[in-house]
Amino acid sequence: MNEVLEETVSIKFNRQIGKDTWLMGFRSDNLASLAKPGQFLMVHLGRTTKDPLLRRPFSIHRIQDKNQLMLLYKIVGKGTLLLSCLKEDDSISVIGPLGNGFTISKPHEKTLLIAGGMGVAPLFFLAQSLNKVQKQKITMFLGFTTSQEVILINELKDLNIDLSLTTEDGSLGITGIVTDLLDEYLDRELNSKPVIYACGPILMLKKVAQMAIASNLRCYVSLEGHMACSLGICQGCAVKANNNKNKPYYYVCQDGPVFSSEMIDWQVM
Amino acid sequence: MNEVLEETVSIKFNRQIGKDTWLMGFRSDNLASLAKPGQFLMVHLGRTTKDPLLRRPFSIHRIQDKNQLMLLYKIVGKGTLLLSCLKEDDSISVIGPLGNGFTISKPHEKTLLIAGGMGVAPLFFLAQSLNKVQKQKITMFLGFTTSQEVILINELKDLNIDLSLTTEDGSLGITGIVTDLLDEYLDRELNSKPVIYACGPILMLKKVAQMAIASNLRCYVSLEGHMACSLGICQGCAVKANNNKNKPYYYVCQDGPVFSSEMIDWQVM
Amino acid sequence: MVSQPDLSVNIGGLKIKNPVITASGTFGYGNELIPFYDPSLLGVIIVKGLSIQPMPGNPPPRIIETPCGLLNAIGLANIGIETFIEEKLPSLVKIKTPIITNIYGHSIKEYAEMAKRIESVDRIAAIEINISCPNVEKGGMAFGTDPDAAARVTDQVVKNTTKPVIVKLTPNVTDVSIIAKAVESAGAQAISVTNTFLGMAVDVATRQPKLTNIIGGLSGPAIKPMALYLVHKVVTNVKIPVIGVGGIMDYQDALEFIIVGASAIQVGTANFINPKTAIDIVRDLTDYCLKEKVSNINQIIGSLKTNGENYEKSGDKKNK
Amino acid sequence: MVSQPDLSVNIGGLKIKNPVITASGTFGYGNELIPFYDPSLLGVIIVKGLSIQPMPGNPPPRIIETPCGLLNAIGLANIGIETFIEEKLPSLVKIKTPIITNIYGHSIKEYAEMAKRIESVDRIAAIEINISCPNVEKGGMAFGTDPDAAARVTDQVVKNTTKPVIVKLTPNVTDVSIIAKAVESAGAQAISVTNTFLGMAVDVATRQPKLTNIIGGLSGPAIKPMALYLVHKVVTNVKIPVIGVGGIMDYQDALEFIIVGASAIQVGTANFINPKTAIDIVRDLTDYCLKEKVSNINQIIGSLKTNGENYEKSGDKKNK
Ligand SMILES: Cc1cc2nc3c(=O)[nH]c(=O)nc-3n(C[C@H](O)[C@H](O)[C@H](O)COP(=O)(O)OP(=O)(O)OC[C@H]3O[C@@H](n4cnc5c(N)ncnc54)[C@H](O)[C@@H]3O)c2cc1C
Ligand SMILES: Cc1cc2nc3c(=O)[nH]c(=O)nc-3n(C[C@H](O)[C@H](O)[C@H](O)COP(=O)(O)OP(=O)(O)OC[C@H]3O[C@@H](n4cnc5c(N)ncnc54)[C@H](O)[C@@H]3O)c2cc1C
Ligand SMILES: Cc1cc2nc3c(=O)[nH]c(=O)nc-3n(C[C@H](O)[C@H](O)[C@H](O)COP(=O)(O)O)c2cc1C
Ligand SMILES: Cc1cc2nc3c(=O)[nH]c(=O)nc-3n(C[C@H](O)[C@H](O)[C@H](O)COP(=O)(O)O)c2cc1C
Ligand code: FES
Ligand code: FES
Repeated sequence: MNEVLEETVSIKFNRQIGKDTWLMGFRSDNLASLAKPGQFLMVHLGRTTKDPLLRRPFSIHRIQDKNQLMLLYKIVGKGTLLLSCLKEDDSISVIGPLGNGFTISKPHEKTLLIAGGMGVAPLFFLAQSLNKVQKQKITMFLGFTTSQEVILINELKDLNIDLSLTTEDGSLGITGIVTDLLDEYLDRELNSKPVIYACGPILMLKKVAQMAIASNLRCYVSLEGHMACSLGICQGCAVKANNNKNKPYYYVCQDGPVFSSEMIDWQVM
Repeated sequence: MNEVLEETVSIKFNRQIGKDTWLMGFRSDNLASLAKPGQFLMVHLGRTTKDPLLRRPFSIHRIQDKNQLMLLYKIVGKGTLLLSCLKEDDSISVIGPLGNGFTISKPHEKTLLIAGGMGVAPLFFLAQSLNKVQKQKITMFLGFTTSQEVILINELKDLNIDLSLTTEDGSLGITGIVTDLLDEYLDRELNSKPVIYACGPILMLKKVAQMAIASNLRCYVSLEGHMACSLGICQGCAVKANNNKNKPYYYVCQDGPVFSSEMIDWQVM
Repeated sequence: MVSQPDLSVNIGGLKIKNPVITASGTFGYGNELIPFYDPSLLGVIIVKGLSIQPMPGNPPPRIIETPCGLLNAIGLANIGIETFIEEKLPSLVKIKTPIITNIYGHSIKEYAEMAKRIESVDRIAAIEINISCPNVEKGGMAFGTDPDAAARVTDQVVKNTTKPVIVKLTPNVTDVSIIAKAVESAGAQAISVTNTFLGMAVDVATRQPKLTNIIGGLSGPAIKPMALYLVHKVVTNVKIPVIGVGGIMDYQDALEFIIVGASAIQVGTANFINPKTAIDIVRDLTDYCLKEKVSNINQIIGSLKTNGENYEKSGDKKNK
Repeated sequence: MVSQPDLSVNIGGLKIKNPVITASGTFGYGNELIPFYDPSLLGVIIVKGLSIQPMPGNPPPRIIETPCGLLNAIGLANIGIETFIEEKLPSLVKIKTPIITNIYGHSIKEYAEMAKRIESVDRIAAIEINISCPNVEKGGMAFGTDPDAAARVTDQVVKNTTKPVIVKLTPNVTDVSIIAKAVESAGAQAISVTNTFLGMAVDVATRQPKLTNIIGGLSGPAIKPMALYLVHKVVTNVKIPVIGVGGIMDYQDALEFIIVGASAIQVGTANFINPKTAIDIVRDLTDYCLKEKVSNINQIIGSLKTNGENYEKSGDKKNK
């Protein structure tokens, strides 16, 4: 097992950057030095209350200035609402870094990052890291429902990424969903044999994975799961394994959150 | 039943003024115009959480500038801890004004206010009001455990009150408990037949009430009780009545929180 | 203009304009919350549990907060059925909502006597029988935990009234469906699920129970998952309508119970926290139906889907 | 210097250095929390419930958060007793804390077989029998809700082992003391109270149960008042030591159970929220004893005062 810490950190900033979307930063030398792209943290919100009860998982979104970690999150329920109420100097307890993280492609490989909505959170950190090792420009497809949700465009451009954007309502970028871009790309550039990294809604991931499997491409998807412990203890975050007799279920917190696309039984998803 | 409102108010300030003791202010024309000394508000703390579940009762501590209400509170548990985390412009829902409030003495009557610890909260508002009608100077006995807890001395002096202070450890004022002062006072000035108003820990109130009964003095005590509804519905906040066949229990939220000392069965307290 | 959805449901013969009911013991004698809204907007008001004789209740403390829960040992403090009818009921004349009395007896005979007394009172629309109060030492507990006793109480009340009889079950049993079926067979027209769960709390500093009564009944959001499970179990075992109670704080909680198969819901502890809860739920259910294009709330009752199937196929018929 | 208080207690013959135990299913196979502290500091480690054959568990979602509660339908996913003994147990060699296996069988025969298998394993100090798992359709539920079945399981396990046998009860019964007395008579040396409460949750948007298994077991702070009541009821009805479990988050929660009469406590769901909970409780209980001048924790067990009386007079004897 990798090294895991519990640390109380003091929030440096916590600000809204898009529709219901917030960016939070804090410093931690230990976590920053251990963290790999695709790993996540468990954040404890209930210092003064037992509701919400459980910690909430958030991907490590970015590491900056050596020791500043950032979380990118969307308000979807009471935990994330409480998180958005925290202000500079408030402290939170985090556990991490957790999970396996992405397998980094080789320097000569073509890499394609596909993010749906908040899926961009871990892929940003991945892009930061890939940039350091990759010879070819990274390609990224980014999909949102509508222009108000679109975030991080400038920051991603600063990373010198080949970026394409879709919105479902066409209010910004190409009209459609992010997998449309993949369709097109595979028609055009299948021969480049890209390594695909994807994070986003489960149905998007299913589509990406199935396309990758059909095209015989290496593809890593970052999954979510309902987590209690995040340490492989509770067996709550199960996801059905594809044809693995020894292990009918993987656990997202330990075996994942990143899975190679053929590991998962996509039928039941 | 008196008029009762539910209102969401925006906090103007919320600051620590003594050991674990906080003062919070907000504006409400409606509540300020309805409120009487001795009444209280039910404050809802859990906008984003269900724990704490119930509203918490706080006396109306002061009314200033026509429409500014203040609460004075001590951190004793999770609700008051959460309350102290609120900042300017945060909003809370309050219900009130609740309860009967103090019966104001007649202009010529001598009044004696006895506060133990947070008991000073409603007595401050009472002193403000009595000052407007009383011909004689108000006397107030104020007791705390230790000097660090002592608060509001200057504000009370500004009200031109005849003030005596005790601390149990003698770190400020007279060494002892506040009822010692009453003992002495009754020895000295029983003939002035003061009307006594008391608020504080239950054992202090019991002592004050029993002394008042023994000396045949009018005495009003403000009690606490575990409250759920604050509207006479749940029958949770019961307090044993003294010799009342029709009503074995009074309800602090409706029949009180202020009771004339002979109404209560002090034996079971 | 969109037409308003039909929220009316039928509770064992009593047709009510919407499925939102205030739970016994959490809404006083019917008009205490008038400062906050017009109770005429509610589906039903169930008043504080009544006994033949007034009852003083337990010594304080009677209530304690627990994590997301409320532990109470009120001890059925009430003014007695006679005083209620004579002094409280007349003041409810302006409220255009059916009143249901919740009754509690120390013996089967007392239940029967109360039913008889209520029979002559037009203003009372139905009777809810509390066979589940955990706070009173004698009797109460026994009736609700034993199918025969529960059936006998039900039978005696049904025999002494023409009004619909609702039996309110206790959750503190091994198999709630056995009790449910027993009271259904005995003639109950509807079932309320659930009363409070037995609980306790200790003051560590004094090493004394926090409630003078030692044991209390737990209500509030903490019990919602358990109440929902019990409703699920009862609706799949009886044909009469079921009223869901337990931890309902908003319209989404209410919908969970309705989807599982409750024909109506009761709001209890939530009345203490936000006095407008019940009326907010009526408004929000209306909005929900409009948004989801549900013209009649009966379409949602028992619409729980399991493995793509409509689980509670019989949900709809219960309200016809 | 002040001498350290004696926190050791005796659980049915097993003497342990302190009364803090990690609950089955919430501490993995024993060493998962090593990044956070040395498990040797714990009183006992109870490992994940084991069956004869490995079990895959239920399809996800398996866990859902409810107000102050956790609803789980893991479905007893486990690697099986054999793999545990061969692959996991050896890695616990450095941990200086007794290991207890929690066992679950589909039949009485399976329970007996597991007891036999464990008998030969020195490293396992005692057996906790799970007769209460609410998540597995067949068998499990029945044993824990029926006194005869519970007694038969206990009897068969006791007959096949010389190790102390602890029976873990289900709360989903009308009268827990009947089951407790039955397993005591059948030879159980201690009783754990309680396993999870049956519960359910519905996704209003999809109208589907939130758990694929539909029904789950509720744990966490929400259940604490109920668990405490059940412990109270059991300690007043049996003579063997009782282990309190349910919603314990800190040393004050632990003390509530101990004051009521629990000789030890288990930490479950709290391990997920603050992985150091159990060890914090050990530290805080020590500090509490020092502050309150309690030289031996047995002085607190069953020290509940009701009406000025020491309620559980027999509390002390249980640990001698
Ligand atoms: C490994 C991992 C990494 C994640 N990274 C991020 C991130 O970087 N940014 C971000 O915004 N979100 C991320 N999430 C999702 C995030 O954890 C949930 O949005 C959050 O826990 C919701 O908490 P809440 O209290 O606000 O919502 P709740 O009130 O708990 O739930 C609101 C809704 O969200 C659903 N939900 C709750 N928890 C989860 C979950 N774990 N997985 C899927 N659905 C859930 C509920 O079913 C419900 O529909 C991640 C999840 C995982 C498992
Ligand atoms: C009419 C009335 C007026 C009050 N006015 C004030 C005031 O002006 N300033 C102030 O600081 N406090 C006041 N109180 C007390 C205040 O309501 C409690 O301190 C507060 O509710 C505690 O909440 P908590 O969540 O912080 O503590 P909890 O965690 O709920 O409890 C902490 C401790 O306080 C005790 N406690 C909790 N609620 C009450 C209660 N209602 N009565 C007595 N003990 C209780 C608990 O038993 C426990 O020991 C008043 C109480 C009443 C009934
Ligand atoms: C303070 C209080 C008093 C209650 N009194 C009664 C009663 O008199 N009769 C009854 O049948 N139920 C009574 N109940 C139970 C409620 O009607 C309801 O069944 C229970 O509280 C669960 O619902 P809730 O979680 O919404 O509160 C009472 C509950 C509370 C909290
Ligand atoms: C995820 C999870 C898995 C559990 N697995 C088991 C188990 O295998 N065997 C068992 O006897 N109890 C099991 N339990 C029950 C706990 O051991 C404990 O009795 C219960 O959770 C109540 O305690 P708590 O509120 O502290 O969690 C499990 C509980 C949880 C939350
Ligand atoms: S969250 Fe507990 S095993 Fe993954
Ligand atoms: S708090 Fe409900 S009656 Fe007083």
